[in-house]
Amino acid sequence: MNNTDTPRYLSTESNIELDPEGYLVDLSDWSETVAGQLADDEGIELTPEHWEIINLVRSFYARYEMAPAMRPLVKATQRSLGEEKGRSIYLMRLFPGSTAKVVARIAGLPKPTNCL
Amino acid sequence: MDYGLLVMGAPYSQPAPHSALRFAHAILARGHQLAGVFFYHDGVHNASSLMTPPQDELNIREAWKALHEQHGVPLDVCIAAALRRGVVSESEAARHGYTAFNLEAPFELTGLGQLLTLQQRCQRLITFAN
Amino acid sequence: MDKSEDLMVIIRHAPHNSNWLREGLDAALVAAAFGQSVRLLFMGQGALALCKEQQAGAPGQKATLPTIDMLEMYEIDQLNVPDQTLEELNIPLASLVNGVTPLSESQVKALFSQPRLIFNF
Amino acid sequence: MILHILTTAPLSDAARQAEQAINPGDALLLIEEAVSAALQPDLDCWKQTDYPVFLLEEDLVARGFANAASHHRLATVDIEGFVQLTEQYEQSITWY
Repeated sequence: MNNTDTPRYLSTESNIELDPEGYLVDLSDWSETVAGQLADDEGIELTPEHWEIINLVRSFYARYEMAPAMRPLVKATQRSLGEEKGRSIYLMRLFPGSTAKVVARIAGLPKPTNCL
Repeated sequence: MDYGLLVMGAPYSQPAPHSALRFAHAILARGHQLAGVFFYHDGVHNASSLMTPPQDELNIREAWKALHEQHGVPLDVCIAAALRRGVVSESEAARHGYTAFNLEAPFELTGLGQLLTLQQRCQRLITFAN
Repeated sequence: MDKSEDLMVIIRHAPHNSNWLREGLDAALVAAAFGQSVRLLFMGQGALALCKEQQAGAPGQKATLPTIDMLEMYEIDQLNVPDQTLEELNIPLASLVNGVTPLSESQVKALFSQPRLIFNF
Repeated sequence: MILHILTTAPLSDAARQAEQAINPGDALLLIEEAVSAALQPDLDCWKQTDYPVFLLEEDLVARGFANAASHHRLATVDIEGFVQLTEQYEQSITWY
């Protein structure tokens, strides 16, 4: 659970501050470039399939003011991208690890508070 | 029988923590198990190491701690409710760059999921709240 | 126990007065995120959480409505309010968000007459 | 069967909500502020016969209502009795 070795800045040349779990301190720092760097940090190379999910999660947050846990993330994906992609296995393959948290981080959202 | 307690009142503001402590000792006295106490809402203040009541009043944090030491009762504190209210463990303080913290073992910061687990594990979950 | 509905969360506190409402809804969301089937019963002041015209509060105080709208994404679609509450608060059903089912006195009692897990906020 | 635990005054919102939820065969336990019901023997909860109502003795004594409760012949339980009620009733709900 402790991640105190995470860098406090996104990269040496940027002044974009991260919290010790790697989430943006100031959510307005987010941009597509920043998303790419955050993804790098997770060992993920962003493809159009990743972007579909990132955009979906950002609009989820814009509407509901909360980052989705896994279950609603699957449901939201199902609704806008169809049954094929709206499955947790698909999302987990795109964003390995704690999928809901990883997506929220790359999409520049606060950490989902109800994750654990 | 296995009991769990959900405590959602703040010490010295509300009677809930006192009632809960009295009840905790009574269930143990009747030979039941206390599987855990979960602190939520204003109940998270029960965990504050910095509470300093006068010497002639019960220190509620110490009373919970004694319950843990004598009976091994886990004392879980909802992390989201605690952080909002400034009840912070050493590792959370480091994580947020704070110089102070006020939650120590045997209290543990944990997710709300722990409350659901406690509820499912116990035959009885009793809530104390005001 | 009826596995099709594992948990009932009772919400009895209004938006913007305390954190009971938010923390009560959080408990419901976490349970739903864990795969439990959740029913929400809004009693007394808690019914005000369903008013569809509500907005954000004092600076920095989040609105409740986005969370209420989000419930369906967590498969929480049982939103109940006692008739008695609507009468006492003088709020017409039409002023609440869609999808709220009002319950008669005996229907409310029936919710409590079968064994189920309950959280009361 | 549910043990309803009320912690607020008899005419509070929580008290009225508990009343909406309680079924015949349940029980009602009044603790903390709710024990002031001992001073009001005319309350509905003392007149109905659908479910037993108990007052928590320790809270009555602390508030100086123990004599009123015994004068009006109201049922009391001590803290051990509270535990026994939770043994007997599978579920409890606290109204606050």
